[in-house]
Amino acid sequence: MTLLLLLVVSGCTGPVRSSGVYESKAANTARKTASAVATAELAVQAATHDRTFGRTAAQTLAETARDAGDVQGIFDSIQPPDRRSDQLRSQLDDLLQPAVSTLEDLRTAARRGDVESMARIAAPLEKLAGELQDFDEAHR
Amino acid sequence: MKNLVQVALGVLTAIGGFVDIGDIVASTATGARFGLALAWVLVVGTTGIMIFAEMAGRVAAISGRPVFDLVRERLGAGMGLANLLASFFITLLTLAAEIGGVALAIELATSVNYLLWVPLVGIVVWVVVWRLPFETMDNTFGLIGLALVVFLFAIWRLHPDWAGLAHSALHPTVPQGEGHPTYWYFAIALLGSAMSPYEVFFFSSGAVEQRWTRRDLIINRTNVLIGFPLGGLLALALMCTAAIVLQPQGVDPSHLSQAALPVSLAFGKLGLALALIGIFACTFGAALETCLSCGYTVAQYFGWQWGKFVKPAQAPRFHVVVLLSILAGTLLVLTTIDPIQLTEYSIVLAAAALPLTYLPVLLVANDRDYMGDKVNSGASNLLATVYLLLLLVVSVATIPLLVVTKAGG
Amino acid sequence: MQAAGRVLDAGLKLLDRQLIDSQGMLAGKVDDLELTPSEDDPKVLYVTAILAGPGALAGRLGGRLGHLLERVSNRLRDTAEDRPARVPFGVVKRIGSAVDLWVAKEHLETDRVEQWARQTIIAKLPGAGDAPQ
Amino acid sequence: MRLSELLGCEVVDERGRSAGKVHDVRMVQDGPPIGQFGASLRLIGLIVGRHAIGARFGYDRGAMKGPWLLRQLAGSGSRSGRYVDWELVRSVDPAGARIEIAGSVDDLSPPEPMP
Repeated sequence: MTLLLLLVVSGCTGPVRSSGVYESKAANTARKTASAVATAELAVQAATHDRTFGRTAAQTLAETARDAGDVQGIFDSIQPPDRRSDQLRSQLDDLLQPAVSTLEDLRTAARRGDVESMARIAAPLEKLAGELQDFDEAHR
Repeated sequence: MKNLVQVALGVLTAIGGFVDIGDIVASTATGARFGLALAWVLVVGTTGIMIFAEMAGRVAAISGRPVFDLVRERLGAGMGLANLLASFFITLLTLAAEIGGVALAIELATSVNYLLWVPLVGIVVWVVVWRLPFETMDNTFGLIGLALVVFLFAIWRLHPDWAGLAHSALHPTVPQGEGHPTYWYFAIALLGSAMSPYEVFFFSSGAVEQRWTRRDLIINRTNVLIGFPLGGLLALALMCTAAIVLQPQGVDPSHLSQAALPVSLAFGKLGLALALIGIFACTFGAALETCLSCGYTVAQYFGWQWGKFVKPAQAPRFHVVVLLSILAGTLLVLTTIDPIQLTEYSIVLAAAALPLTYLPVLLVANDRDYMGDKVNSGASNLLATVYLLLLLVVSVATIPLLVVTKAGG
Repeated sequence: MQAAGRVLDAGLKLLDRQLIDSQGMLAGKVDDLELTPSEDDPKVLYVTAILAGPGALAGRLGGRLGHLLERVSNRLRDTAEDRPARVPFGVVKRIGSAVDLWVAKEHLETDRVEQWARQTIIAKLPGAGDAPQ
Repeated sequence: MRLSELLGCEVVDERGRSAGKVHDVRMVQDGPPIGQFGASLRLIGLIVGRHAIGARFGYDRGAMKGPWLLRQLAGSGSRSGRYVDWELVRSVDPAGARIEIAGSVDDLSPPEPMP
């Protein structure tokens, strides 16, 4: 019985029929990606002000990169049911792609302990986070 | 009068011992998502565990009977066994979550994958339980766990909008864009994290382990009346720092690293070190409490000799159950199930199962044959009954909410 | 010795009560009672023993939980007989909120599984015999 | 015979009317001496009635203080119990979980509460 429950609760992704459901999944994806981006910003802020340990920053940034990658993977696996959803998908992908690649670059820099370049790499994150949050609010 | 050191030690241990991985995850997630709109649940939960633990401690001190011995006597063998299976499963789930929590804390300090630490954590937990005397074990990790007080100081250091915080706490409203079911699901998770049943199994068995008598009721009362609220304050501090730093940024925490961010921003490396040590000590201490509670519940139901106050050879089946529980908990984490997700399920199921063990303790605390003049006072009976009804409502609402909100997803 | 002529409800006062041996050690629970007819009048039943251990409990619970316990206890028990372990009622000293016994539990049949667990697992671990600090 | 085989048996009178299930068994200590215990316990009667949560919770004894709500919920169950003297029992069929007694269900009175 509990196994059945865990399956239901884990929100397995099946085909999506209505564009409404697709839209809410897109909003949810944006929200989760924004959360990972915001976490990365805080971690970089701590690292550049020497307020965290190198290993802790590396671990935090590794997690944000993995989270953003997973969320994008799940979203891309959902077939958009109609033309309007196609448009939504490409609009969101324009945000997800740079976010994921920036977080991956940050992870690499953090693992090397290269704090200086982390600040530079993280520069676009603030704008991205804002756009992702706007997307989430617009389509929730 | 028990000497002051004993009383003080009990209080400090109760503070450190109150917080575990469930409190850390629930308080941080709630603070980041709802600000302080659910702070009132921490007050309700802390009061609830105070009532439950005080009764269980008093019953154990006066009648020498720990919780699961009473569960079988008052509910009968059949209901008692069903109760045992449910409570044991949930305590085992919590044990696995605590072992996972310890490994995550080490991973956060070393950036080495937590799965590598899990077997080591399991072994060290067993060695500590097997070798260290009860009081040394309980006090050590409870005291180190006080390092979490850094979260309390971080609130001041982060210069929050005090008025805003107070308003959000005193006028709880569901934030725009959040569903009511999700709000109530988080409320139940928070209540389950504050009122963890294993803490009562451990607290009442600990009273027998330490051979409490009438004279120790003072310690029972101070531990509960001073230690638990301050423990609840630590959980509130975790919620506040998340509300101050994580909520405005839209961070929805699902890792320990996010919970530690506010402290490292406030106090830098020293603060982060204290937070990591505190998290490690609390989750490790809770792992000890949960694996022992697995042993206590089973041994007390079947009537086997149990406890660390006797030689291990004199309580073999108790120690076999503790050993197997640690093994099972460790293997469960090694299945790579996310420890944070595991924690969320353990605290929600704990909330649902609370009435099962709360009821028998309430009954015996009213029985003059067992308690003599130390039965519940009229006032405590009224409050205890209100909580029984609350817990029944919670246990009915838990599973539906779990499904509707996809575990708060 | 108990006050002769005393009346008690066995289900409430005996069943599921903790057995405590002469050394104060916990020796299992009263899982069931053995009733034996008297020789001269088979209708009259006397309590002749306490039945303790998963075997006895399994019989009493029945249903899924009972069978689960039955399988566990049969595998654990190392003797051939399938009847549950007995504590002769003669060793009962006092019936209070728990049941005190005149003898140490090592002398009772119900201690077999405890000894098995001690020898095969616990005794092999370092420090098993050390006194509690 | 085991005590558990009596518990839960349906008690039926001469006309087949049921008095409910056995949920406890009354004993008196006046049998032949047994070991160091003294006189052995002799079975003298059955406590029969709807499932008595009250008795198990302890509410049929005077020693329970409260809480009020639980006393009300549990209290009602226990008073409806009936006492069947062992002399009335005609036959005991543990396998069929059925006990037949002489006389009628209506003649049975509630058990006196134990100290």
